[in-house]
Amino acid sequence: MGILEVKNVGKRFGGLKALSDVNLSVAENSVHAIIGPNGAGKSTLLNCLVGKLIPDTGSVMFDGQSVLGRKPYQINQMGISRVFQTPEIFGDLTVMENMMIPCFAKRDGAFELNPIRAITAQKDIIAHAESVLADMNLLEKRDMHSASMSRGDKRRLEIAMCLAQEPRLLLLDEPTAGMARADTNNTIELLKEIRDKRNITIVIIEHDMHVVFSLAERITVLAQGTPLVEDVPAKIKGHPKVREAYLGESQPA
Amino acid sequence: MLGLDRKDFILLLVVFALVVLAPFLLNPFPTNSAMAQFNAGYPDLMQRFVIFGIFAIGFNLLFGLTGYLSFGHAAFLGVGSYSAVWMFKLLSMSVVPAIIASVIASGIFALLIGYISLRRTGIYFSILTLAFAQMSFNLAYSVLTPITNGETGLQITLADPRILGVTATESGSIPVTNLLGAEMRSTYIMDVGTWAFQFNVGYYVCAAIMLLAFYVSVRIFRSPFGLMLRAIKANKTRLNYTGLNIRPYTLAVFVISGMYAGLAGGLMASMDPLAGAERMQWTASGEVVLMTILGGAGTLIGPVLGAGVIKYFENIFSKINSSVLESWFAFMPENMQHAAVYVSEHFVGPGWHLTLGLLFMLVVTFLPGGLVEGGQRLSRLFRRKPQKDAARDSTQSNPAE
Amino acid sequence: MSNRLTRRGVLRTGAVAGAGLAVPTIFTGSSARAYTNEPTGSSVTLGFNVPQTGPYADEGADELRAFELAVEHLNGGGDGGMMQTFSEKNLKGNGILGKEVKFVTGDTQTKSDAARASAKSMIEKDGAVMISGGSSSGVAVAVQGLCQEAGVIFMAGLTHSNDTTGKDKKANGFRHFFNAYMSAAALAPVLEKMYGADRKAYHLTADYTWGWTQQESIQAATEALGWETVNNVLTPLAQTDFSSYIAPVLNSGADVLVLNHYGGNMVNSLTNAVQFGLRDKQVNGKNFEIVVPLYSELMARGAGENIKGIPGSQNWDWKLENQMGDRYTGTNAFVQSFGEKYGFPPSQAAHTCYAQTLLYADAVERAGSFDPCAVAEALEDFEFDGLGNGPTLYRAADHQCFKDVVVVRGKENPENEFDLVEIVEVTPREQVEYAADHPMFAGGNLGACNSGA
Amino acid sequence: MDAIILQILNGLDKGSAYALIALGLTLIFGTLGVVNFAHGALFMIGAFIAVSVQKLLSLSYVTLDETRTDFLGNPVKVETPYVVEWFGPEVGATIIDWSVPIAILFAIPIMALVGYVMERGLIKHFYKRPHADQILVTFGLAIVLQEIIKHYYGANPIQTPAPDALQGSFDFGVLIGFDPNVIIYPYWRMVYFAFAALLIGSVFAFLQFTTFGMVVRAGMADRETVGLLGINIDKRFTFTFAMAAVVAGLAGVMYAPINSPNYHMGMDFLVLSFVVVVVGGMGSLPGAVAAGFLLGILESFASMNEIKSILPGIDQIIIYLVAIIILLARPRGLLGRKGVMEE
Repeated sequence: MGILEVKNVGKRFGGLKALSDVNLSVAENSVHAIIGPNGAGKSTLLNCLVGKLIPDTGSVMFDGQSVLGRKPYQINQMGISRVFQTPEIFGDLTVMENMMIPCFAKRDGAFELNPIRAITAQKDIIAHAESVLADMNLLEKRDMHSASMSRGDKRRLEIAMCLAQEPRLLLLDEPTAGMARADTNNTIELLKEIRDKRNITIVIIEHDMHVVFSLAERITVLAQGTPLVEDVPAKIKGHPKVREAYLGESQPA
Repeated sequence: MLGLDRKDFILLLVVFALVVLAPFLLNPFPTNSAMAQFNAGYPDLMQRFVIFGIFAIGFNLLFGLTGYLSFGHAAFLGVGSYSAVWMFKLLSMSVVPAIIASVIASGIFALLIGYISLRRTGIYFSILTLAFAQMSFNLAYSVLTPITNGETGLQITLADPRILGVTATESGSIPVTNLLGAEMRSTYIMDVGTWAFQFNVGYYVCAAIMLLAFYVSVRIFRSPFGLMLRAIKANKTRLNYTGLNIRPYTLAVFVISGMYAGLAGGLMASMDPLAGAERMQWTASGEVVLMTILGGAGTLIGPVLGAGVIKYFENIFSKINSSVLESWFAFMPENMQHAAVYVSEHFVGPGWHLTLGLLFMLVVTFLPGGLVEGGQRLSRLFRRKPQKDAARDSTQSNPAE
Repeated sequence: MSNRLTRRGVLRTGAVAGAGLAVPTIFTGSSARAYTNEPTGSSVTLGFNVPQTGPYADEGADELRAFELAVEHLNGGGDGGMMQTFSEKNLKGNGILGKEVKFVTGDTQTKSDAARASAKSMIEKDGAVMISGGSSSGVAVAVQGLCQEAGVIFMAGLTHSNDTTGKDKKANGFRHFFNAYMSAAALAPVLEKMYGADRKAYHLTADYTWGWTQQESIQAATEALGWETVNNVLTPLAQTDFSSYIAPVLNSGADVLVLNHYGGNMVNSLTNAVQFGLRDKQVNGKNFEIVVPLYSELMARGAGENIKGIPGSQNWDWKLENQMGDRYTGTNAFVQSFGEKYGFPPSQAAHTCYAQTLLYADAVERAGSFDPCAVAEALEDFEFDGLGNGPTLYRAADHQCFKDVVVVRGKENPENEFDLVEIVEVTPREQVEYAADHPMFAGGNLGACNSGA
Repeated sequence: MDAIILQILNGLDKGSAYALIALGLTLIFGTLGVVNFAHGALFMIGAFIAVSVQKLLSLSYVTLDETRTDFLGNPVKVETPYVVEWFGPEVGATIIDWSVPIAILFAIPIMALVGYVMERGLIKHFYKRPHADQILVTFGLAIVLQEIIKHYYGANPIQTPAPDALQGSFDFGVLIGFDPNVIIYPYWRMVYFAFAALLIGSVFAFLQFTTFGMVVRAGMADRETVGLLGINIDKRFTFTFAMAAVVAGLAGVMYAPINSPNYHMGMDFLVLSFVVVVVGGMGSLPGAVAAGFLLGILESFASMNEIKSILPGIDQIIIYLVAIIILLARPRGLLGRKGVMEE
């Protein structure tokens, strides 16, 4: 029984069948990648996991509980964090402020009405945020305006924000999209470190085979809304069905 | 100190000093001088400065922090005023129940309107709040006249019950608003040479409440709650996926902000027990938007500055008439005097709107951060001079908060 | 150091010349004054509070001209205007009680709040001992209440609602202008003469206090003639296009349309009614007619040709003395000095403001003091003449002036933009008088005079 | 039945004015991304172009008539318009009579110029600024424009009549089988409706069938992409703004005979036209037009006695009430798209 169990999920947009009969089981503390050509339904599936979309059929269970019908913030409170394709951070705020928000969300829940307690008095939150920043090599930038950071640092910050919540499942949506090779490699190293150091399950949606094969323990190939194969990376490489699905995309970028 | 860091505490002290010394600071010119026209240190205007300061501080909590632009905030001010006057009519002339009632009533009203309006964001939210406020105004002016006394405004009369107070004084007049017996309108006038400084009980009551309101607003800015509000403005998507529920935050701050407006309305009625429907009109809502942006939205002190500037124009510039101008330019030869009067006439008296319009355009064009940015630039200018050769001063100023 | 906390409005507690800053001993309660803003120097300050921005700005400007003229005359400048024809001869052109008259101005914005703020600044900052002006009843009632509290005299400008001297009357407030009841009482007999006693009236009424009292008054007066009231429709104040209110009128069986509107509302509703061709129609075998109970000459210009032949009432008209004779003496003197100074004849708003200023000044002279209570006493039941309206009474019971009312109608061939109305008749004072406890004015209480002491 | 037809007619007319102002407003929103609080002022300037042209055409020279005296005893001044002098009494009078339609010819270039100057001189600096700043600066501009008009024309309304031939009203009811006087409708209002329909039609045709219009529509759909196309977007923005100004101005010119223009008429329409735009959906041209007519007609219905007697004061709030209901039922207005002006 995996920590994330997706059963028979289907989703239609009007006449278009975006997902049908998707079954997926992600084992705890593993790295699971979902790959597939453009339009295969990867993002739709992800959105079904985080509550942005509600599937028409099937079920999504996280740690034995259904996520369906819950709002994104509720699903996050269950222990699922998400990293976006383009880093979504609080651009107007400093790095430290960015970090504190998930920390508060983790400690105080979805809403806490106490408008006048001081941030500066929240020593545990500050300490925790700083330790995660240190882990991510961002500590020296703690007072920087986050919008003015480089893209790689923004990505790092976003991941740091997710990790600060100590999620049980981290969802990454094409974390290296649009990155230069060097940045991509840095990100791979970062994710490897996270994988190795923390007790965390990672589901990664990726286009870039290099990233996938460096990180994943299991890979699901999605095509036209349905899982084609699921296996360990070594077997996925050179699998005829996968080649078929990627035909014409000899250089998946 | 008081749970604030050093910078904020200094700011609070500065505001405290300004507010306490306002009767001196706003009356820099001797009573009989030609410049006395520019004196603003009389009770009514000083009260207005701090009351509209409270209104703008509250508005800024909503708009400056979350970015939700409410175009109907005057409705809460109006509800606060009406509640306060009704307290004066029914209970007693003490300002305490009036102010409490105004805050509670406007809070409830804000809860209702906020609950519905906050289902939408952006300009759709603005129009919803505008629509509610305009409905309130139109109804208060006409159909609801039994409650609001329509066009003439709700006033206290000699026929009011005032069950905890007196209906009329011994001399047959309407009693006046007071706090524990101290009348809001009592004023000391201190004559110093040719200066006259006025110390008004009502002003100091308002000032004390304004300082408290300001202090609470600083605390909100510096709290996790305030951080969440700024996060709402910065990135709603990220906030959603960070396990935070946006709606209760926005609703909470909307209600707090509405209560600030109601407090301002209650204080207005306490200083001058009359509540007119036009307090709720969209132009009044627009005014607080302009105050906040003019001063600097999202900054702590900006809204108070903006409120002061707009009220100053409204009350001082509008009173400068051609005969005043003639006396100013009396030193000039006659032709020049006429020309000077003719030109300046367009900007004062009946033309004060024009000056205000030009000010809006100039400030927003050249000082995108409002007056606060102007102040920062000035202080940077002064600060840099003495240490020209010193090691490069950090030009990166902290946001004025 | 006697540190007395006064229970008054604005009172000077001390005058210690050259005292150092922030020395508490300056709080000496020695020379407390007898009443609010008692003038101690060689001059006295009056406050003129008129709309300078907003839709009534032109009316406000005309009121301000009249105030300036009155001050000039009081200080001995110009030709003296109505001071020469005034039945009282206390004003000598040496100011008031020998003190030079100075004035301050403010902008009411036609909003009660702004008007009160402006009046307060005149009282608190400029030391005004009397406030006058205003161009709407809401503002007048609000400022009157303020003056009562502060202990200064309020000489109302243009305010026509019954409430100003009815439900909301105040001991410190005085109104020279006529009111809705008087309009209706004056208009009714003339309407009967013009249109007969068998008419069906349709009312469009501005949906706020003034509109209601106006409608109530005119309905009562016309029904007493035998007219039938078909319908009364309330229109929102903010309405600019009245087409949807006017369109159903013709089909209602009514043959008279009464527009209980003022200012911009009046201009628009009248323009719309004429657009719909109401005046070209025949209903019940009679010509369809339109009535505008309260006329404003300044606003009438905005309606232009549409105003031709439409009857209404005015407090005063600048042609009164020429056309109706010596009874209205003062009119020409005022028109002459106003016209010389500004180049055009004054409006009724200007006239009432000028008259109020002179009346105040004269009352102070007679009382021998600026003390509001003394002035009020001098004004109460004061009979005078020569201010352009004929013999006039300031009634003590409600501080309302009683005088003849002018019934006018839009002129067919105006010679210029100041000659838009012609006088139809003058309804004598007796016909427009009413008891002070008339139901339309009931519910108020003058209260006691307040001098701020 | 007759009452309903009557109120639909009235509503169409009010709707025309709302739709014309809202059209320009939403065009500016959609393409330039600017919240233009000075749009009401453009409408007002249009109306005052009608006033000015009327004054210009009746510009007169003055002769003194010694036989009569005015109220001060001076000789009466007799004014004779130059056009009467030049073209003779009849032609001259006709020219003055038709001054409002003639004003249209003046309004197009003047409004285009006003729009050009406004956009180049002020608005373009605010494309990237927050909406709050745009509101403040355009509101300031609206006040300034309004005060300038007040300075020259005063605060009172100024009557600007329609040509004699188009005054009076038409008995519409007789045409469709009702009694006389049941459904009457002024000629000028019919002209206004027709004019509005024509103007709206031309704007749509222009956007639909020209390359320029295509770019503008593309810009409304996705501003950033159009910017990337490398098309000289600046020039097109200026033109769009000028076009919106002309539409508002023409709406104002033709509105002058319906209600005498005054300097604050722009502010009176501003809030309503914003409500119209938002109810229609931000940046949606058909939405603005549909909402304009819808609100106009509902407003007319609400003023009916039958309805007012059930719900007193409903005519005071109907527009706002409808706006609230529509926005709650359809989050982005009638025809709005997701993501426009939601931040």
